[in-house]
Amino acid sequence: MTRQLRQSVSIIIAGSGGSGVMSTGTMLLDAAARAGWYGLMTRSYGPQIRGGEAMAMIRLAARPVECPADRDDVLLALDWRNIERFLPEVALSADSLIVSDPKAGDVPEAIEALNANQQQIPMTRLAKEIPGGRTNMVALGVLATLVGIPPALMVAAATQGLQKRGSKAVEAGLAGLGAGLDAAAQLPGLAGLTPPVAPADAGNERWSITGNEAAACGAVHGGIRYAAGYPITPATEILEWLASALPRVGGVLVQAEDELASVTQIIGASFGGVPALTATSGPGLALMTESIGLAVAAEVPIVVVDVMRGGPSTGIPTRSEQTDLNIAIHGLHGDAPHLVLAPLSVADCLFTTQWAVHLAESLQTPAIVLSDQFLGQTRVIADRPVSVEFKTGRNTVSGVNGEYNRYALTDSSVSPMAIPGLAGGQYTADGLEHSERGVPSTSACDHTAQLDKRLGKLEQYDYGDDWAEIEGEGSTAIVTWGSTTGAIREALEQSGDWQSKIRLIAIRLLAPARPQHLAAALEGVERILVVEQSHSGQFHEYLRARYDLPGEVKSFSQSGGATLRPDTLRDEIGSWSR
Amino acid sequence: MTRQLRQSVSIIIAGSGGSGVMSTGTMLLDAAARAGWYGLMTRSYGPQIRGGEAMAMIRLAARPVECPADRDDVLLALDWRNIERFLPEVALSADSLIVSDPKAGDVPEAIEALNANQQQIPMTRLAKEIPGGRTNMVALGVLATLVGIPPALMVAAATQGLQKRGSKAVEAGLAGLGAGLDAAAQLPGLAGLTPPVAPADAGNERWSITGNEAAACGAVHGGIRYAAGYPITPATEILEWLASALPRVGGVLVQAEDELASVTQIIGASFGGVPALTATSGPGLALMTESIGLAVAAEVPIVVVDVMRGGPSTGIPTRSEQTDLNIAIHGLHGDAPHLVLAPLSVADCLFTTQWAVHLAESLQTPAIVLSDQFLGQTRVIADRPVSVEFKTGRNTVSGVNGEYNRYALTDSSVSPMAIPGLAGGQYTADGLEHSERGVPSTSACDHTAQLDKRLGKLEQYDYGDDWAEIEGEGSTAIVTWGSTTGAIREALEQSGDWQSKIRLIAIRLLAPARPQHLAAALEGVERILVVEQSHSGQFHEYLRARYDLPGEVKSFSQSGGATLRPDTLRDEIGSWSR
Amino acid sequence: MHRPDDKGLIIGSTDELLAHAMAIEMEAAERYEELADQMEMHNNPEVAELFSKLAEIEGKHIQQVRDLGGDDELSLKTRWKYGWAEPGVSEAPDYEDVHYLMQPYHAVSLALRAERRAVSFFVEVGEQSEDEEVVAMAARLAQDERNHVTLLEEWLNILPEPDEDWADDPDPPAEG
Amino acid sequence: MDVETTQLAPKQYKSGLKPVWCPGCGDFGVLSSITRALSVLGLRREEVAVISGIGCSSRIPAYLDVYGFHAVHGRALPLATGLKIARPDLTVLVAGGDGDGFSIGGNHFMHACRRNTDLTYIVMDNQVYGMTKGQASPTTDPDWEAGKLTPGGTGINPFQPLVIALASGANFIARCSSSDPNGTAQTIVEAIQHPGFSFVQILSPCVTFRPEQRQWKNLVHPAPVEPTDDPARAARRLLTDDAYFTGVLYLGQRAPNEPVPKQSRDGIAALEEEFKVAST
Amino acid sequence: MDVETTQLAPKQYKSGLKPVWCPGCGDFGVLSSITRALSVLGLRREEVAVISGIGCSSRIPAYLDVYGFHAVHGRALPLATGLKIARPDLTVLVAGGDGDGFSIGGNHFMHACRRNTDLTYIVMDNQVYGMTKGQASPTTDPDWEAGKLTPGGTGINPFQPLVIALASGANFIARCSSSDPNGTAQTIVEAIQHPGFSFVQILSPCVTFRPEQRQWKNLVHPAPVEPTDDPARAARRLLTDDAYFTGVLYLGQRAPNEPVPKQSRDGIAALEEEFKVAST
Ligand SMILES: Cc1ncc(C[n+]2csc(CCOP(=O)(O)OP(=O)(O)O)c2C)c(N)n1
Ligand SMILES: Cc1ncc(C[n+]2csc(CCOP(=O)(O)OP(=O)(O)O)c2C)c(N)n1
Ligand code: SF4
Ligand code: SF4
Ligand SMILES: [Mg+2]
Ligand SMILES: [Mg+2]
Repeated sequence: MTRQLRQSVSIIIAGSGGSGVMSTGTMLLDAAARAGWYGLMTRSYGPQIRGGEAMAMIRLAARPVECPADRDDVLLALDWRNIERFLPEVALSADSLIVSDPKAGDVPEAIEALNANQQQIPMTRLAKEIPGGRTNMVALGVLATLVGIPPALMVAAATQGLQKRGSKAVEAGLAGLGAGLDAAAQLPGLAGLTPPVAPADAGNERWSITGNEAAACGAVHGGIRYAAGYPITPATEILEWLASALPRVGGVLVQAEDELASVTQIIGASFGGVPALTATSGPGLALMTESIGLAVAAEVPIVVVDVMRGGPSTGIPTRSEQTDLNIAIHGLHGDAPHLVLAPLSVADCLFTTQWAVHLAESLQTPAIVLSDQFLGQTRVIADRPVSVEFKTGRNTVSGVNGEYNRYALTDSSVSPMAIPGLAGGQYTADGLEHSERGVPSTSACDHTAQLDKRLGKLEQYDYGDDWAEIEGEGSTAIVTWGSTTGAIREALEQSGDWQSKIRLIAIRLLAPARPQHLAAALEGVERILVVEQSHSGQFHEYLRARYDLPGEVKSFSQSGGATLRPDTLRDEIGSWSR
Repeated sequence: MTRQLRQSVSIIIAGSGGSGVMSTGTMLLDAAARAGWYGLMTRSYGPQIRGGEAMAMIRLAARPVECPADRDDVLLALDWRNIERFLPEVALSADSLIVSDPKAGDVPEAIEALNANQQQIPMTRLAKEIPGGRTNMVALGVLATLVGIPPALMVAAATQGLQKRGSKAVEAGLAGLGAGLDAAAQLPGLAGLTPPVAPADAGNERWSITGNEAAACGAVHGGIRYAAGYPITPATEILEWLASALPRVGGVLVQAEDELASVTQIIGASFGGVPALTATSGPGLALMTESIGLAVAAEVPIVVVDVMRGGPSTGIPTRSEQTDLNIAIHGLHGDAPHLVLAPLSVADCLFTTQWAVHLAESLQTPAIVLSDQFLGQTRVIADRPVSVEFKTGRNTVSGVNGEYNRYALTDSSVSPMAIPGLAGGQYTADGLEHSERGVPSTSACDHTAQLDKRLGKLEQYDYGDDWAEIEGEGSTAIVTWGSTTGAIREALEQSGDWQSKIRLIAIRLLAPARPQHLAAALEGVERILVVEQSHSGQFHEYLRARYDLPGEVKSFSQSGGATLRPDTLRDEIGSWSR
Repeated sequence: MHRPDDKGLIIGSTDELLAHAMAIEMEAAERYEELADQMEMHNNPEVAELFSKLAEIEGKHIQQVRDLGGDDELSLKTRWKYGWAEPGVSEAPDYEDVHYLMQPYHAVSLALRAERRAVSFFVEVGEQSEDEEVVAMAARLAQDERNHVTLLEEWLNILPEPDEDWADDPDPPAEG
Repeated sequence: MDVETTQLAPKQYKSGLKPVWCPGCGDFGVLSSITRALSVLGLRREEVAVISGIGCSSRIPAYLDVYGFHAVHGRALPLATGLKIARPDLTVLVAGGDGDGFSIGGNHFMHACRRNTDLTYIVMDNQVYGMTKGQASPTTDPDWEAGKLTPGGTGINPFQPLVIALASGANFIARCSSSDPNGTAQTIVEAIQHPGFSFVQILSPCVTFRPEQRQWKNLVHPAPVEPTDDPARAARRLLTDDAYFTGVLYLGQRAPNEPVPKQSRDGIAALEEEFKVAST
Repeated sequence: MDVETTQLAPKQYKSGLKPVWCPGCGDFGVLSSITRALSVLGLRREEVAVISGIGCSSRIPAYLDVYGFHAVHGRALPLATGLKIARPDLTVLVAGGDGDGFSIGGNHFMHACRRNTDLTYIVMDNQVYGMTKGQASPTTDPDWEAGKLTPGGTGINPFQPLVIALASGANFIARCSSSDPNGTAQTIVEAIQHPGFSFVQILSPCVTFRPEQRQWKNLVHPAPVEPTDDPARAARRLLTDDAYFTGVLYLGQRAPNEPVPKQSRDGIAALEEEFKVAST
């Protein structure tokens, strides 16, 4: 089998509940990771809680990838049940390879219509021939061969993947895998993957991690030792990871009765000197805004991670969307300046969350981290994510002589904080407007002074270069934020000289706005494409409100549902008439 | 006593709890109203619930007034206790008249420093001479004389004001009043008020009403028959008025356990076909946003009146501020288009609330009405407020043949609504994304279609001319919203030819934005002053985000605490170098 | 019942009795100070001043009892055990009995009532005790309290009686 | 009560939409009980409304061919309260899960019991958050270790729904099991008929995250005694409850709170009188 | 307990800020009780935190010279829970009103009782919303007609704080009267000393909006019996309660929920192991 090699391969595994779609995908990803490849895996489900149709999308590549590919190369169907549900989400074409089982029945019309290369492998029959054999393990073997994963690594990954099911399952699984590896020989040559640039063991550590895990890990790096939360899709995994991780480092997670309680619990913990965090999604964030405002007014650092999903209201809990930007920035009543940050890739969830903790602690204010379902639930194989040692942190008082003014006006507008236990530091944190001493006040003077202070500390702070990631140059700029960054980056990388013609500005620090920094980054730019995943163009509006955007400005915004792929962006830019 | 007459007189009455500051002010206002004058009264209190220092500011005029005057003409102090607390709020000058009681002790330094005309009247002594006499009634007599209120009308107003305290109190009160009327003779001639242009009985009805009462009354006019609420300053009076008014017109108000419950109660009532409303302030609005989003997604009309106060968090509950604009427009998670309106004067609270009900019902979406503490709690004597008969209302289904699609895509994007009880109209209202039929859907197609629909119905609607009030012409425009309109209007009226040089655009319909309408209104404008009462310039940012503002744009924003007076605006405009 | 040591009013020694006496005076002194603060905050300087004066007087009484041999430490312990709600014990006016519009007349009446309670307390102690020293000391303390009563009665006599509607506030409460 | 034959069959109260629930889920039984109860009561579909929050169980309105509202998590009760007070002519049912009703919605539960509006509240209690994949709920036992946010168990007292309902003033309190759709239907009929706020806890297994609950059907047993109208007696019973007895526990006598909008007596003009400046 | 004299006097726990409360308000007595209790316990000011929501009563932290948090309406309990779990070394008191605690905060009340964190919760119950000028609260009698949002009375069952506390699992339940600052102080001392969640309802008159409550001091009387640790017995007592008896009603034996952060066992590196791709 001679084959042409390719940089990236994208595989769809589909099937109904119980067919093992996800575990097949996971083992494939793991094997590829062991081989030194990068990759990612996303999942999609039907509406059923159990037994519904499911789809895993695995993309493997020789270099890091952060979004789905333009096109999906392979569809392996374990069965055809409700496959039409997923078709709007996938990008199959005449160039794709469709692998199915003759037992699954007729290939659906929509698939036939692709005119793609269709191959059938009797996976179920092959599995049946093995005691305890499972169709999905045969499928895994087929895919491993297609991709070009060294069989030994595939075996190792499968062994580990099946371990918790017992030795019998491992045995049967490996037999099925073997059958699949063999059966794949019948397939026409598919272009396998180029060998990885640097294998995993070459000293540069690789991680297999989801954005939710990365955010949780970043939180711990940032110093979070108290978490409270109420489960909600797609944020729950952050809480789950912290629930078992925190006790191992001297912390704790408390499951609260609702989001009103989780956010106030963390305010209490942080008031007590323990950095604290909660994670939620849109509906939960909506319930938290009153108390986030309390943290603004009382100047208590907290971090709220919002893993966004389709809105409004309950919306589409399992789909990604960037539409909580408005509520995150503007959702508090009164003038309530605070921090809003967004990770720019799955792995970046770690750094951005860690930085958010650092900034919240340093500035004694709430930080909202806007992740989304795509970032949160996508598993990537990536280089070990960056995490930074910050030297400073919360400015606390170590001793008090005389009167202690909790809300003292200082040069940095940050007032040193007394932590309960410190003699002489007693004060009352208050959401009522107050004097420097912390005494309730209705005076316009105190009001203005404290409003200035709370805004000033955010405006004056030196955020360094991390406020955005800026790449490329040229007179066209693409300005984006959060998870759409990955697809844009890839679109630019893949398009000849675009990197020298087009700059990418991906904003990590959304609030406070950094107009001067953006102005500098836009130096020489004549036209701007604003890219986001929303229906109303929230980001575009926010940019208009807070920044001066030179030249021609175009907004590309698309509501959630399907994930942005690089070619959509390429088309968009390509079609922008000069 | 010869006196020069003036268009408007502004009187401050101050004193500590029990001295009768507020009732004095109220009777004075009432008497002036009977005489055919216009006027307004605002109140300010110390932090104590009872027995604290209090101040009433009464402004009387021969034409309608909607804001405090540039300067306060008279300060009548029943005592001097904690008077300093109020000085930042008042505008006394060397031209003011200070009336006090020798028994109250030394005139405070800050008052002395004014170099104003100081007069002492032994009000307490005069009162003591009357059995059951009260100082404040003597003071009332003094003020009536100063202003030039016909004694008979003053007596009538006082009689009514004292009625509920019994006939003895009336008798003593009138005696005190008489003593005051006489004692005022000793005072130097203060310029009294010009006689009213048209007296109250000339057929044009006058009302004495607060903005909160007007909003409640407008709600009933709009068709509200169900209200639910949880008390909060400064919105409670809306609920209180409705609690006793609604049952008289076949409706009901239910006191809920919290704001989460009040907003969902009204969603339930409205789903049942009964137009429904709640009223709250910032902290309560923050708790309501999740469910307001539900009303957006499920397309249930509701009205939420937010009487804004100083923020963030608990902030300054008794002071006015325009800082819930952000949360009102952007505070819902996901893309959740809805209506936001703001009354432009105390009396306009009636029309704007009524219109809000009409729009919410017509468009099957939530409407947030942004009133504020100044509008809500200021009592005005005004011409009978406008209220309009709207011919249309909620588009309901009267009979169903075959399948009923609750969320059908229609030309107007408004789908006729089945009200429970209608056979064949059964459907499930849902906050999950759904198909036209109302069935939960994760399809990107349905999502986009419903997002388009929910936005489209708001964008397509013809709001007519009420979206803003536009006055004057010229190349300078002042753009504002809500309660700051009054002071600007007066600033323009009083300044010679400004009305021909400067246009005022006061926006009543804040969301959806009407960019084309504003563009038309700004035709020929070269510079724009954006005026609002906030620290961060929320309105200015919103305008930037959603509108194209031609020419030079300047933002005048001042946080809550002191009410905007016309001269501040005049100075601001005057100082804008050409 | 929060009677001292749950023993009713049977007091075994003069030390103990003095401790009670001091505890009672301490309670009263502190209460008057607090009430004075309240009145000051609520713009009633006249009554504030009067309460301050009463606090001062109670302070002097504490000293007098101390001079008789009262022990601070013991008094504090004794004081802690009191349930002041019990009728007939406290010499301090109740929190509920003040009003922001109250007049000196009311303040003195309140104090008078409290002092009379103290008199009857010591009388009762004397009646119930079998220890002669205690009986004698109780009599002496009762006499002291009677003197206070007399003094207050004199004050009251010269103060004008308030009008019927003294508590009338024509204005509504403020809000927060 | 007797079943009239002119009325709709239980099936006719179903919308035809197929439930997303896991096969084996107790909620299927509850759905069937509700349709039976509606049928027995002979209610017209358009005069019934079923209100829910969010959760597996809260999906139920969509499966019924009556008016429904699938609201937000935890707020079904106040929404239903608004509907019922505004539209006293409707039969309003509220249905949802233990997380929805007792965790995020706990306050509304207490206050709905107090308020005693004529609603029937059905909680499908599976002692877990099904929809979010298996976290502990308020009714979860303290030592259940599989909850992903509470490794090692919650360690805290389970919420006692019937006790709280009683303490808060619910007017009708019952426990049922989804394994007995007919018995449950009968109880729902009584709950709907009883005036005021009726609370029905239904043990409804989550076979996916609490597979051990499949055993519930072997544990439940009818209450050994008749319903009482004495709160003290009811309290005593509940405190010796083994958590598995089913049946009606308490039948209160309080009149429902019905601030029924009266026929309009005044026009709006009458309301406006108070604003008019007296012309003297 | 015995009073040691080396400790701070009650007054030394006051901040010196003058309360905004109306003279006559019961909250003055409560403030004084808290300072006495802290003094008797000999607690250092810096090791005490008092957390409140919003309301007249919730203003109390500012009047104390301890750490305080005047939070938002209804959320004092979860805030205090976070503080106490994060900082088990502190003595954490929660204080507020009946509206704050039982209306908007009712859910947290139930769940705090269940969770049994070692907090002492003091509710100054005046059966009214004082701060917002006199609306009915959950504990208001149904026939109180002066409530401005409920003309004609609420018509609904008052909320029974002690019953709900018991039903939800509070570990210490008591009622006091602000008219007896010393007795109340003694109860607060016991409440603080008792492990787990302690609930103290204090009848604290609102002289401005409920002037009739000045009479409470003549109505309250000590409970005729000793505290019990049997919930059933406590429940029976409460159901025959005249609402005016004071004293400790219930002393539970449940161990407090203390997910005390353990000493760090692992470094972060150990947590990261799971992410590393196996190098085969
Ligand atoms: C405000 C909010 N928080 C959290 C969620 C996520 N959520 C959806 S259902 C659910 C719990 C469901 O549990 P339960 O009510 O017991 O229903 P079940 O699925 O067990 O039937 C949660 C936490 C949400 N939708 N909204
Ligand atoms: C979210 C929110 N809703 C409403 C209010 C208004 N509010 C302030 S205090 C209060 C009630 C106070 O009653 P209670 O807790 O009994 O305290 P009291 O004043 O009687 O001591 C209310 C409704 C608020 N501050 N925040
Ligand atoms: S997850 Fe549990 S509750 Fe949800 S449908 Fe499945 S079995 Fe039922
Ligand atoms: S209004 Fe009532 S609760 Fe508030 S301070 Fe006054 S008396 Fe106390
Ligand atoms: Mg459940
Ligand atoms: Mg209260």
